[in-house]
Amino acid sequence: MTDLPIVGFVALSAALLAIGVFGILTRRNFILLLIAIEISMNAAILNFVYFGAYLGGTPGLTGQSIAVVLVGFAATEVAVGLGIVLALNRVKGTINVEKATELRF
Amino acid sequence: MLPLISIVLATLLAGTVATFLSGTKARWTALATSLAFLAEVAVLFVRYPGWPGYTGAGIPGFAEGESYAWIHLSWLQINYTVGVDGISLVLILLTAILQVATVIYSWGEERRPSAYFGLVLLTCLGCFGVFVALDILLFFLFWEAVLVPMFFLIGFWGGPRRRYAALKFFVYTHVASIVMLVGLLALVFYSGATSFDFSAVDAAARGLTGVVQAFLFLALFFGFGVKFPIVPFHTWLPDAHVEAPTGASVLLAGLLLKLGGYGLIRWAVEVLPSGLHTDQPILFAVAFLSIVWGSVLSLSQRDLKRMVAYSSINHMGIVLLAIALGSSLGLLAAVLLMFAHGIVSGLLFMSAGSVHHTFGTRDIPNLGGITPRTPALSTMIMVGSLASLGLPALISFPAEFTALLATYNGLGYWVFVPLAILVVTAAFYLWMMQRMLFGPEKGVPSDARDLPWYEGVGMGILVAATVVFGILPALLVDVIVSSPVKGFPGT
Amino acid sequence: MVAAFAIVGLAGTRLKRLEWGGWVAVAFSGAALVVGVLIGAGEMLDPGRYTVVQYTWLHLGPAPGVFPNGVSLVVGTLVDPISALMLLVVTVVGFLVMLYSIGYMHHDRGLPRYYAELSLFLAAMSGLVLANNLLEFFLFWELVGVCSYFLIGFYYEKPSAASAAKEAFLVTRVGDVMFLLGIFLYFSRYALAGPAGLGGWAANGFVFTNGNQPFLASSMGGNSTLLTVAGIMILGGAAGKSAQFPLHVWLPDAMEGPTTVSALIHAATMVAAGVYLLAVTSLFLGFTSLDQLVIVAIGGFTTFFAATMAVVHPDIKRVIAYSTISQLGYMVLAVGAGFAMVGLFHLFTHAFFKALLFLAAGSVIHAVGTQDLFKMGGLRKPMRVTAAAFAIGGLALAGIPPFAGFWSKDDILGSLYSELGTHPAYWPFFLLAFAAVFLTAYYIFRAWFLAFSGDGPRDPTLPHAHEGPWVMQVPLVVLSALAVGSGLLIFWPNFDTLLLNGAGAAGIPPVFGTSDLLLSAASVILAAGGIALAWRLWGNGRVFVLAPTSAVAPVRTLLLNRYYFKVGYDWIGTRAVYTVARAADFVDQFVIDGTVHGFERMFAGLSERLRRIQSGLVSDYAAYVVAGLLAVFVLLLLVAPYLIATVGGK
Amino acid sequence: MDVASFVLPFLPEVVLLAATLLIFLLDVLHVRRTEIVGALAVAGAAVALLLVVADLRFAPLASLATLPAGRIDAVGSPTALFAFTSLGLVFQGVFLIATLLVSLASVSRPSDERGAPIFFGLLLLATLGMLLVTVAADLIFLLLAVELTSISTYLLVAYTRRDPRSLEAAMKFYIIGALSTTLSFFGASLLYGAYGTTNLYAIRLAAGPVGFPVLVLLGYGFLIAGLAFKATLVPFHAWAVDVYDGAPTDVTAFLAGGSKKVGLFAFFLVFLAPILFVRTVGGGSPFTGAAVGLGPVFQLTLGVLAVLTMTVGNVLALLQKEMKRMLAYSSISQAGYMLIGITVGTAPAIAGATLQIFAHVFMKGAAFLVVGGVAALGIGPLVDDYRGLGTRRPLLSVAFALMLLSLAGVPLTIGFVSKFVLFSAAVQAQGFFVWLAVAGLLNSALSVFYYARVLKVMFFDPAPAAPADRGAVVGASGPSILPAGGLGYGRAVAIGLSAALIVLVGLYPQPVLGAIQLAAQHFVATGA
Repeated sequence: MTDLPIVGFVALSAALLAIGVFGILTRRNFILLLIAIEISMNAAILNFVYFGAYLGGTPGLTGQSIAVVLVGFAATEVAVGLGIVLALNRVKGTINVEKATELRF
Repeated sequence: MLPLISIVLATLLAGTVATFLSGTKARWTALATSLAFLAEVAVLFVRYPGWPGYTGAGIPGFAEGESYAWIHLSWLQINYTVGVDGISLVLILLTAILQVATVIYSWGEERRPSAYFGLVLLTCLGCFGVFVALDILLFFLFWEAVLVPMFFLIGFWGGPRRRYAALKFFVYTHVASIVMLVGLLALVFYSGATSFDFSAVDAAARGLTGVVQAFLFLALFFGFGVKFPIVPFHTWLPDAHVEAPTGASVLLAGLLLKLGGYGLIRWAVEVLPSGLHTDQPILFAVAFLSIVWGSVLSLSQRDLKRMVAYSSINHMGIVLLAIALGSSLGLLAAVLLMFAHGIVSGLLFMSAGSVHHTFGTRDIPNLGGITPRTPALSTMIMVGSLASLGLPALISFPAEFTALLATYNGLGYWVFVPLAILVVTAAFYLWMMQRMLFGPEKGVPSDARDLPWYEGVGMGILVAATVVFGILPALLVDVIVSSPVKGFPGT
Repeated sequence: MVAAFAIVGLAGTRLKRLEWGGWVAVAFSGAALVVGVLIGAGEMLDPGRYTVVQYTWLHLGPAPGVFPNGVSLVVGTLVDPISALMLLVVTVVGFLVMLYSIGYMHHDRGLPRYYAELSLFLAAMSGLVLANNLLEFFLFWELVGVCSYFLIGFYYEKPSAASAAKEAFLVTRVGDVMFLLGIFLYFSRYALAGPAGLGGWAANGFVFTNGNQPFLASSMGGNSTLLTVAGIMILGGAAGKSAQFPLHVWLPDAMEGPTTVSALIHAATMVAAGVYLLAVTSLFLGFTSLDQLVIVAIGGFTTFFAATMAVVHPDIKRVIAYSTISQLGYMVLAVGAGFAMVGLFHLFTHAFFKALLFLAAGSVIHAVGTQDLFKMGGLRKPMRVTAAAFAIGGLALAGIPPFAGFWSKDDILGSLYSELGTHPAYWPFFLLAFAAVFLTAYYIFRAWFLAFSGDGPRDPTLPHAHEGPWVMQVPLVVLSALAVGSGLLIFWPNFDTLLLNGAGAAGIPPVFGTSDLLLSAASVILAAGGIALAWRLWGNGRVFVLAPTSAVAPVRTLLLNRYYFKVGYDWIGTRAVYTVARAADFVDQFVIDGTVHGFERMFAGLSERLRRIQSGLVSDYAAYVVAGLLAVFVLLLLVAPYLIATVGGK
Repeated sequence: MDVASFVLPFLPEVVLLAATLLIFLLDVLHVRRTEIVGALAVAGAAVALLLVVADLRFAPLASLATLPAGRIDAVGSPTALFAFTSLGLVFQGVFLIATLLVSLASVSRPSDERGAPIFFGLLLLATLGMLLVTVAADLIFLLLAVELTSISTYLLVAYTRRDPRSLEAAMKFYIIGALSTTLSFFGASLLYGAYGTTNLYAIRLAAGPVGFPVLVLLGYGFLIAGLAFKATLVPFHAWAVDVYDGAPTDVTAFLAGGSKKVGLFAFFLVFLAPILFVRTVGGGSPFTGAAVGLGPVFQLTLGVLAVLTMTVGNVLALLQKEMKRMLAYSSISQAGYMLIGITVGTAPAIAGATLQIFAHVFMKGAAFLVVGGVAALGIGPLVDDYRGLGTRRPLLSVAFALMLLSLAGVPLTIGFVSKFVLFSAAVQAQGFFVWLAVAGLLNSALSVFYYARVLKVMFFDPAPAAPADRGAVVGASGPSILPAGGLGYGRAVAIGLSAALIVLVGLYPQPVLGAIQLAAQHFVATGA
């Protein structure tokens, strides 16, 4: 396992993070933002998987199990996000974050 | 042994609280507290010279010392340590006299008297604390505690631009306090003092190198200097004075400015003598600048109170000069001058306040010939002015004489600068008297009455102090001289 | 004994609230007179006795540097011949003026204030002459100055009086400042550089005496820059008090006060304090030869300079005031030339005849209600006593024998003349002083002729003149007697010894009575010439009118305008100083406060600008997070390692 | 495994969990009265607090040499998920006090029946997360505990579900929070890759990274960014102002007084190790090639963040016209002060920062409670709306003034003591840190401007002509010195308690400071 091309994998997850962050910065639709957050979250999860595999043994298992926990956590997080989306939509009639700038300065 | 200083502090504290709570009876509570305070200070005074065997809990050079653990951490040893020596005792006496006079003078205050008198007492409490504190934190605590009541006194009872003035006062003095605090902390930690006590810091600071001392001294000088105030950090003073109610003005000029002088002596000059030596040129320059600047600006003022305020800058400049000399004669002069200025400026500010109450204006050019209508008030103004310009037999004379002598002793012909400024000082007081008191009557309302009894009594106390200590300055000098001035060669 | 006197004087001030307050003051000053005469007589009969009473007022502790032995300030009295002489002057003139005031001030308001201030003045003046050290001297010096301030401004409703009072205080204050510096210089001189055994001088409080013996200048010896400067400073103080050039401007204006005050303070006593100071200094502390030259120059010049202004003035009191300046110039001249005793002798005689002149003038003013000589005339008929008194005073002033002024003035000129050989630099000032004799005689008799000769007042609206009550006449008579007799004191057998003892022990040339007969004759002739000219121009009701086209007309304008000194000082005092003050005020308000407000605005602007980044748009916030992340990376990976590598750790 | 021995150390957490469950259970049973639910929350928090204090009290804190068995197991272990430290206990106390104050204040608040269980339940749940953070020994566990708090607070902000401002705030909070969470986990994954473990103790004990050295710095960089969100450090702070503003004020009080400290404690746990145990990262400096200690690198970075945070927070607060936003900016600047303690990293500095955090509960948390109460009196949200409050509500105004003065660091207040200890610790550390103290002090001077402005408005400015007091329940006309007038007694008690503590601890800080000091020394001496 130790001969995994770890640098390449980390580069991949870094790219994934960059994509997610780019999405967060550019999207205005709340749902799309949620998706972008999920993408970047997956970059972290992937990292744990790679490193787990790379390290191997007991330390490696830690990473794998963390990855599983994080998948569950990500789901929870998105659920909360969706709840906020729904409430926002009901009150404001839109889920465009550009329309929610009442609080500023 | 009686913990006398704590008893005084407790008296003041109890009195202050009682005053806050006593509604319309506040002036009586305040008066009772003030008189009790004065009596206790008298006891301190009587006991001071040569009270046998008791120099406090191991506080060399101080009497009535008390020390209790306050905050003891592994790296901070902070105590409740108090004590008096000659320097602080004289200033405490000043506090007590001014407090009594101010309370009586303000007898007619109708706007929320309980708060007003409470804040007045609180200010005096803070000043007393500053003068007795021998621990850096305790000192700083009282130092800052003075700001808050003064801020409210100016901001609530003040004149039309009171908010601006209160804010300016607070910000200036607070910024200075912060620099001072950094300086004091650095003093403790760089010297490796074992505790925040004066004695410990004083002893440890001797080990500091000259450069560090000079740097620390500068920081402390700035911190204390703004209170003086030194030019060019003085502009808060005229504004604060002009807007402050009379009582607050009296305390501001009479006591608060003295805190700066006292702090400089106690925590900078005594602790960092070689720092003083290095920074002396800067101090001299600032002192001369303040002396000249304050005096010249007094000339151009139309507002009586503003004029007196600028003259305070001038007088405190002389105090700074005397301190900067770094001789025990200079320190004696500085303390005497502070006492004198406290009493005299108090009198003058009260006069200015009464002028305002009586005539509705303090604008000198708009008034004239008020003497026949208000002889008592005019007399007060005359006594105050003459005392301020250094008439013998009044309190300022021995003080100024000593200061000038000390200046000559230390600086030689440079003494001509403060000497020449004496002429300017005389000029603006005489000009003011000529225009306001003498000449044909002008700007006097038909219903103008002479001083109400309480204002007269309040000023009368100060006049009495001016004369008594002017003729018998030895009462003060002996006390000051009897306390060993720490940190100077040749003493 | 003497201290008690001062207390009596002070206590007197408290009783003045009563209607008969004036009499109380008279009584107290009478008591003072008795004391003064007793002391004076005691010294005369037993010259050379020094009585010292001394208490420590303040002990200031040692001061490293100039005062290593510590500084004590003491108060005490020293009764010696010269202070006894001065005390005599003060008490005699004081008592007479008090008495005179009962009549003269009868109609004025604020009498309690008047008597209180006058009593305080007498007490302070007595303290001044009896002081046994420079500090105490200065203390009373200031006190008499303040009394003078209040008494000049007695009619404070008059703007000119209030202004004159201020001017007097300020101008003398300039002198005081120099005096104080002079004190310091002498202090340090005798604390450090004094011969063995005198190092404790400062510690002893700068007293004039060492034990019961006076410190005398000769025992100090030597010339030094320090001593020269000190002497000049003392001269400055004296010039302020004694209205010497260029600090002379205040004295004529001080005539705004009541005439009694002018007589007592601004003729006989306080203004003489400057001369007394110089005399004391020259005896006890010593002047260098350069100092002496400067003093002679100032005195000689002032003598002539003031006399010229007296020549043209129309105001009776101001003529006498200029005359006072001029006569004080003589005294300064004498002291400067080293003849302190001679100067003091002139002080002594001058006090009486000048007080006499003032009181006589006061009597005139009391009678006719104006001070303008050109409105008066023919007053000798209704006011015989006054006219005679004024004439006696005038003769004394002019230096006609046997009147007092002759003896003392002649002595001055003679003494100076004897020095001319060794000090040729004194020549011009001797000549000026000599010329002033002529002017003096001229102007004082011009005044006499204008007021008293002729048939009647030139201004017919003047009230009918009459002599004052007896309380006013008695002092005139007594002073007239003194104006004649005091000069004769020179023939008192002990008088020589009396004054010699003050000086002789000091090794100062005891020149006294060395008048050259020829010189005396010349000066008397000159004085007589002056009187004759006055008669020619003004006598018998004549009025000499100078043609406006005359060559000397511009000189007259110059003199009437007092050489434009007042204008110049006013310009400095108001225009120049106030311009500087205004400029400073501007700096304060706009530069210093402006800087502070600039900071305030800067922070406010920064706050306003930074506020904009809080756009409310969540994507922006996310962008800040990302930017922050990148910044942290830069800090962690680049900046921090770089700084740590270059600066070398924290 | 003995269940009791596992549960007993977690007694406070268990109590909180039980209370939370009870509240949700009652919700299901339609018992939703504010008083009942609130009382339950108060009771839960109070009992938990008592347990913590009892632990603190009875655990022999005084002795550093012998570590007690039982709850405090300071060394932790390379495999453990939890470590009970005395400093963690102190923080538990701080968090529980915040919760207690907020729930106390909210008990008598007129709130809709539907909202009460959600509010109090979420409050306790968030507190539970906070408590867990303090015992975390594992990075992932730490981050998850932080997330428990975060998610609860997202919902808390939005719990009214109808107020568009609250919802907007929740949206922003959520998006930035989620982004930060992502960054945190990404950083954690890099550290995991570098060290092969996520246990903080193991990382600390490791001789060096097993993987790629640069990963360590990158990983910590991501963690700084992620945790800085919670601690509201500039420039990760922008959400906080809007959220503090938009959230229901009591929630804001909780956010400012409680949950934001979670981020700071996380900083303690994560960053103190590299600072305290100055070790090198292989590979060395890109400039010199020499090995670079991690400690100075972090100290410099955090120092820059601290100064930036203080300054920007203060400068922005200067011109704020809305009370809540001003307090929010002030809150940001206070985080900067606290970060100084972490940057300096000595036991005195940590004690100072801890005291500052402790103090902040009473200053800022309670200040927001006052703002909430004032809003309930019908007074507007602007600073200018507080005109004349000093005359109309003297006691409330004095309490508020005390809090502001304490925030400004005026003596005789707890805020002064904490700053004093903090800055004196920085000065004591000398060198670079003195400048941190100077920056901090200058900033506190700057901050006086806006605090003083509020005081000025409250005490010096005349009250508006038309009484805005219409919402007052008691004493609607004229000055009322009744403390609870219109506020609700719970809030009055909470505010009064805070004000009293501000003064009492300000006067005699020894008991509190002594305990904190021992905890800090303990923390430093044992490495956590």
